[in-house]
Amino acid sequence: MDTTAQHSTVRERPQASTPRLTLSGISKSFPGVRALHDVSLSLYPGQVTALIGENGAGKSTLVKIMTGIYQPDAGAISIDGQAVTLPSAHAAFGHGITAIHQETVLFDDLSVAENIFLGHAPRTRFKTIDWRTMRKNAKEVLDTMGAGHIDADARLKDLGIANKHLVAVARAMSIDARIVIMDEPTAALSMKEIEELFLLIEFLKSEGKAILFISHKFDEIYRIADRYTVFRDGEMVGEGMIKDAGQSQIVRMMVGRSVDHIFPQRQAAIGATVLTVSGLSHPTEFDDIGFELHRGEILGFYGLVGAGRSEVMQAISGITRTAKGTITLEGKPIAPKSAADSIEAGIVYVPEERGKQGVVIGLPIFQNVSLPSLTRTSKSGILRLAEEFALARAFTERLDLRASSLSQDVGTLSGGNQQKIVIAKWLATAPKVIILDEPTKGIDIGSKAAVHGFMAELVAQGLSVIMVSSELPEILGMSDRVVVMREGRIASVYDNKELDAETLVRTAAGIAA
Amino acid sequence: MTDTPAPRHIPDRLDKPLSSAIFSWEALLVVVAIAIFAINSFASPYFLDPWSLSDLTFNFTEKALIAFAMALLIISGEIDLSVAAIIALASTMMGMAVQAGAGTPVLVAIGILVGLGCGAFNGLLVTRLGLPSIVVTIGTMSLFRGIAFIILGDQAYKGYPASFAFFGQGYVWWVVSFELVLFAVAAIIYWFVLHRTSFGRRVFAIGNNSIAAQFSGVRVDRIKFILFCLTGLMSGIASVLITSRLGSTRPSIAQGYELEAITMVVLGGVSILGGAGSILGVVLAAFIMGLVTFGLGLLNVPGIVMSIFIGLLLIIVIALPILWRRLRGGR
Amino acid sequence: ENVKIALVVKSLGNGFFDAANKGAEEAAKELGDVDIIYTGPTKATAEAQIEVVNSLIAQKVNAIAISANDADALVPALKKAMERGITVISWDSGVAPEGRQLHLNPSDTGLIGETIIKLAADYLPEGGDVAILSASSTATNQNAWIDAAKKILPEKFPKINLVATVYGDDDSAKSTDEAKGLLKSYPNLKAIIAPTTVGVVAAAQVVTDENLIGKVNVTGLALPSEFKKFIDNGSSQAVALWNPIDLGYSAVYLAHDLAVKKEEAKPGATLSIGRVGKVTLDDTNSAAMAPPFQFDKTNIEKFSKIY
Amino acid sequence: MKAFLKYREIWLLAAIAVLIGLISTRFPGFADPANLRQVFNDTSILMILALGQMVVILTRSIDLSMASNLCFTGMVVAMLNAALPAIPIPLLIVVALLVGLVLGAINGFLVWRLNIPSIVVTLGTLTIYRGATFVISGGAWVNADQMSPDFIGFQRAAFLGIPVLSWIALLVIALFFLLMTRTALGRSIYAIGVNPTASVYAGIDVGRTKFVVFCISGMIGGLAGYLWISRYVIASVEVANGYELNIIAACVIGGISIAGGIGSVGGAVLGALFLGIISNALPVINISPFWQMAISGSAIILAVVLNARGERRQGRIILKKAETA
Ligand SMILES: Nc1ncnc2c1ncn2[C@@H]1O[C@H](COP(=O)(O)OP(=O)(O)OP(=O)(O)O)[C@@H](O)[C@H]1O
Ligand SMILES: Nc1ncnc2c1ncn2[C@@H]1O[C@H](COP(=O)(O)OP(=O)(O)OP(=O)(O)O)[C@@H](O)[C@H]1O
Ligand SMILES: [Mg+2]
Ligand SMILES: [Mg+2]
Repeated sequence: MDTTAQHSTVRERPQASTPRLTLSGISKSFPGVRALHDVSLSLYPGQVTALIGENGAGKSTLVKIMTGIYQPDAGAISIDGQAVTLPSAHAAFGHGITAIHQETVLFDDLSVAENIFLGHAPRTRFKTIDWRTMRKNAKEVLDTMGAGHIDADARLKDLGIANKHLVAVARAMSIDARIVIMDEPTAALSMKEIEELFLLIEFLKSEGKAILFISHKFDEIYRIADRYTVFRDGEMVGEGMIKDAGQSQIVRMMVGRSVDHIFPQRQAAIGATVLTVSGLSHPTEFDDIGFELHRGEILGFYGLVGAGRSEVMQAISGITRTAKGTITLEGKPIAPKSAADSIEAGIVYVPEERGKQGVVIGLPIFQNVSLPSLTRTSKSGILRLAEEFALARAFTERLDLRASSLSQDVGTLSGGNQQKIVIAKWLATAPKVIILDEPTKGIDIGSKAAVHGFMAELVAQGLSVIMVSSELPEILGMSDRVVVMREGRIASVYDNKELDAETLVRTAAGIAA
Repeated sequence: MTDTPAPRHIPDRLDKPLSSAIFSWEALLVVVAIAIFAINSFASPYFLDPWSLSDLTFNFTEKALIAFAMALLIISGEIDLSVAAIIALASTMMGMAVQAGAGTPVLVAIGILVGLGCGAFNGLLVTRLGLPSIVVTIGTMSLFRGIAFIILGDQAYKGYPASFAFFGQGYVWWVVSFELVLFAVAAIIYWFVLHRTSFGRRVFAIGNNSIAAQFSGVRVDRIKFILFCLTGLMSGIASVLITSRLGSTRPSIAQGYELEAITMVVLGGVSILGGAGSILGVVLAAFIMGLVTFGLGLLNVPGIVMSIFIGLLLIIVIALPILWRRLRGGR
Repeated sequence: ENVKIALVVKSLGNGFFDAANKGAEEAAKELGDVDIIYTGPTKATAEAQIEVVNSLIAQKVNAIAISANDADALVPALKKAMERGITVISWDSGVAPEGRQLHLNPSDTGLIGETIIKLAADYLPEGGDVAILSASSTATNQNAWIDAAKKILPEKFPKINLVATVYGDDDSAKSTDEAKGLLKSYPNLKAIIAPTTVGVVAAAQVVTDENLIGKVNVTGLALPSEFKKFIDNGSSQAVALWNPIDLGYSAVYLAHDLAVKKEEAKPGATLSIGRVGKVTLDDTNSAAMAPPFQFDKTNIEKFSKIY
Repeated sequence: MKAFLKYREIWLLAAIAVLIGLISTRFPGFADPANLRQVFNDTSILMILALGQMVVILTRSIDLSMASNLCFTGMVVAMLNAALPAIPIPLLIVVALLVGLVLGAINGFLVWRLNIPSIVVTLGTLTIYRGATFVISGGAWVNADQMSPDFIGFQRAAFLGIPVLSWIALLVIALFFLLMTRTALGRSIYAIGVNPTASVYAGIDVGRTKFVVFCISGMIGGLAGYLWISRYVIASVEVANGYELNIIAACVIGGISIAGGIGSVGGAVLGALFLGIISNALPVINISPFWQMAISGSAIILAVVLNARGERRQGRIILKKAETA
């Protein structure tokens, strides 16, 4: 597989009407879960097909089947009309299938060039790795993508998240892929990076690649996709050209009912100051952060990815300890030294990295939910299971969790349903201030509405919410005020009444109006 | 807004098929234990004798005491290879105290406190400096025993008071030794702590995902520190027992106990990767190891051949459920 | 009903003890009504040996003859055996008096101490530096011999200068490191005395490798079959040992006589041991079998075929 | 220069230099090239073993059975040599490699096919292989007298003034260097350690790579088996008992992260040298034998603490000001 091949652009561009890849009758079950049942899907060269479905509908499972990581229980796969089997990820590469998976799947301690070429590095005459050519090719691939600013020799861990995404894409392109799959590539990105990604997708389209695009964001789907396929509960329930379908029609297909996602109308009843942060500083991450949060308020935090919002929130909630400055809760200064301290004080932080920081895979759902509230559900250190179940039931049903039982391991839930667990477990601690970091990252439209509705309800009860989000509509639709951060400092604070998207993006990027 | 349908009800538990209970780890261990017991009774006429069975328990009680604490530590994702060295150091300190004329209560206190101190030292290195425990305890393993060597050199301490002999040699009632009683009590305490308290729950949470546990308000470092202290404490107690049983101290005491304790824990179904395990499993594993070594001992099988059986047992017992699942799953 | 006698050794898989077992079987045949159980632990530790003793108690053997890994640690277990009516003797490496009825030393401790120094001194008429490479620092018998050697040194061998005692833990690699260390630290070293088989082989190999044959003499206690090569190549002039076959033979003989109450172990008693002769018990109920026997170029060929 | 200092190996090298310097103050001859050559030769076996262990640790696994493998294979070749002294040594080395390979493959197979954690598998085979040594030998030793002169002499023969043992070590180092930096397998080994999930997605067969890695450590164990036995001229069940921890300690001191993915051939070699120098020097600088264990224990702890400092992640820096500072 040589990387120069991609320069001979559109080599053979078959009729757009003949699919490049066809899946038919695919079924896949996990112990106790039927993830996919008799689904079919076609991808066409030079076209973007959007795969749409609720959390747990089976999208990622299908991706893993297409990339040879899972084997289907039944069904057939064909590429350019030829039946193929994909017994391993390597085999999928061989057929030109490549994917940007939902989870980060790169190698932090390896160089950019290695990340791009791992598994198919150029060889010398003696079959040893040819580092020179590899670096050269890596540069070329990055250049063609317009990502020439990334140093091919840099360690991946030294890159920002957006650049990491670019590396993932570069890897996909280096394989001379004919089929590119992107599973929620935009979930962790903010506007600017999403725009860059879309340019790339256009580029890939022009190269004649068949693209599968998975996202829960309809604006993106309408912008970039040519076709759509909808899954519900592991079954294919509809497909067609995107221009022929309206959003409500698609949503009805995917949820089985109509969901009109309008942000909840709230009567902002903003009260006294609850939390005051001033002069909060960290040697390398942020400097002189100061703001106030009121009772019944939703305070949005906007910024480009990597602006340092999460770091500030983690300092407020005692997880990062090296902060200078003062935090005052209800008039009393607090200095949390751990998450336990801040939870006790009444501030909870709902982290953004679900898999790493949010859920404890290996423990059942109810134990995950009760974990931060254990002091309440236990009596002098002795567990009371009935209380734990009651707590878990109350909060998971509220968020419309899809699970077969509360004793199920959270690891077997889909990404979006795991996110619901994450929100449920911290809400269950009955806090005064709740900090939500990217609360709806990767969750489907129905659940998103549930989360938003729930947030509105919380503030109506007198809680205060800080919501870190990179999603503009969410920021604009939910916040009372918005703090914009740039490079570790507060750039500006806006009242939502005077706000429009453009101002926010400009402030965040540091471009003068 | 959304037209919200009634939320789906999620049951607390699904009724598990009977087969999954039958093929649980503990059940497998019970079967293995019974099988070995039966084989032993057949193979040797001396096995089914109350005093033999009582002697048998001495083969595992001390190691099992350590194994209980080690089980918690391993469930939390850490490990302690220095336990045997802690025994040596604690025993040496007790020996020094005897030399200085200390009585039995003081000796016991010294043994336990030294164990606790060593455990705390491990715990500090691991939690404060964020070092991997397997590496730290390889180091402290040499350090602790090394200190015992520095103190004792080629000498031995003996002359423990007669009352001190009770802990490792005494019987509470008929053939029931003090060690066995202590083993049973410790098993119950550890079972309760691990499976019935919020502390135990947090240990499981840490083992499965320590970062998420930390974000959820679990004081991860504190709990890990406590677990290292507990392991040190149990090693200290084991040191009292073994010193009393041997009636003397040398720096080479309890050599190789760490691997036997860990084998017991793993055989008991505790995941070496952390996050899963039960005390019942460890108890059963302790009995199995005692039964195997004693049974083979009665047949005068050389010790080294016995260790082949233990090694095979370890791998087979762990492989069986995997193979079984694979056969049933058809893959 | 045969008399069951367990011959418990420090660890199985050691040529010395295998030879002792030969002697034990010989005694059993001679005595007629004896079954020998030859056993020992995985590792040469007291704890492991206690497990072995416990299983022997359960088997209701008539006598235990043990070469102990630790003089004190085994006492409680062996006491328990005696309480249950089992005759207990120690041989080779002893147990404290309260843990056994008698102890059969392979030879007189003082004599062994003297012999290991003499082996070196015989080939150093001018005198000079020597060093001791022992087994583990906790080995009872080795330590006793070394103490005896140190005691006798000033009076009998004034020209011999003992510069160091190091421990190789009966581990080839460690013994090799220590032997090399000795040669480096003491350039004038004339002899290395290793009263342990693993150590003596390691030292002789080091001397061979460093081309010091003729300059440094290796000596100590060694089984002829395992050491012949180094007598042959000259890295060692002579080593000594007692006859392990006789030792095993005697241990079983004594254990049998005590078990069937033919003899009684008390200070001053003289007990007969078949073809080996007679021994007399001292105040601690210990007896020495025979003086160490010396092997050199003249006789190693013959003995290496026997043990 | 700064980039240069980033490498852990440089620091380790400096530490070794300081160590040699310190020893020289108490024992002047220590830093002589002749003596250092000898130290290298004395450490060769540990270096070879550490390299074999390194590839295993890099994949987030561990091989506790290496010393037992060494013992078993050593016994096999010693018995072969005793029975059939005519077998030429190179052939015997091939036998050692093959026997080691089989033992390693057993570990690898259990890890790969049954998905049992490697620490459990090798904890089991640690006792099984040593027990098997007892079974095949009946507990008897093979001693110097039974070994052929070639068997003992091979590694001692000098070539260009350097013993064959050292040459073998150099060859193994070179091979591992090639393996780790120039081959796809080497890169896969790193990748698996850095991120196993991502490796699956990148088309690496994680299970099979682990199998291969255990085969490598097995072969190394086998090779070391012959070298060990012919060096110390006794084959017994007790050979290298407990040595697995020395091997791991060498890797750890050499900066190989027990969490996988981080470490280099140079690190493993230097880590082994560091331990080798300590065990070589302690006897010559007149330190009481009873202090040795505590000293090497402290050295390990110290090395880990220092390594951890180097490894501490430099978080990504958001503030511009701090970046330039
Ligand atoms: N390894 C697994 N073991 C058991 N069940 C699984 C596993 N992986 C996925 N599932 C189940 O399969 C179903 C489909 O999951 P999948 O991850 O494909 O959903 P998804 O459509 O990608 O959802 P999301 O939008 O949340 O990412 C879910 O019910 C999930 O719980
Ligand atoms: N260089 C990087 N390497 C790894 N992860 C990164 C990097 N930069 C950003 N990220 C990840 O991207 C996410 C956002 O980064 P960060 O928390 O620093 O900024 P933020 O302003 O809080 O952004 P967000 O609002 O998206 O959380 C986090 O999950 C963070 O771990
Ligand atoms: Mg998904
Ligand atoms: Mg963030």
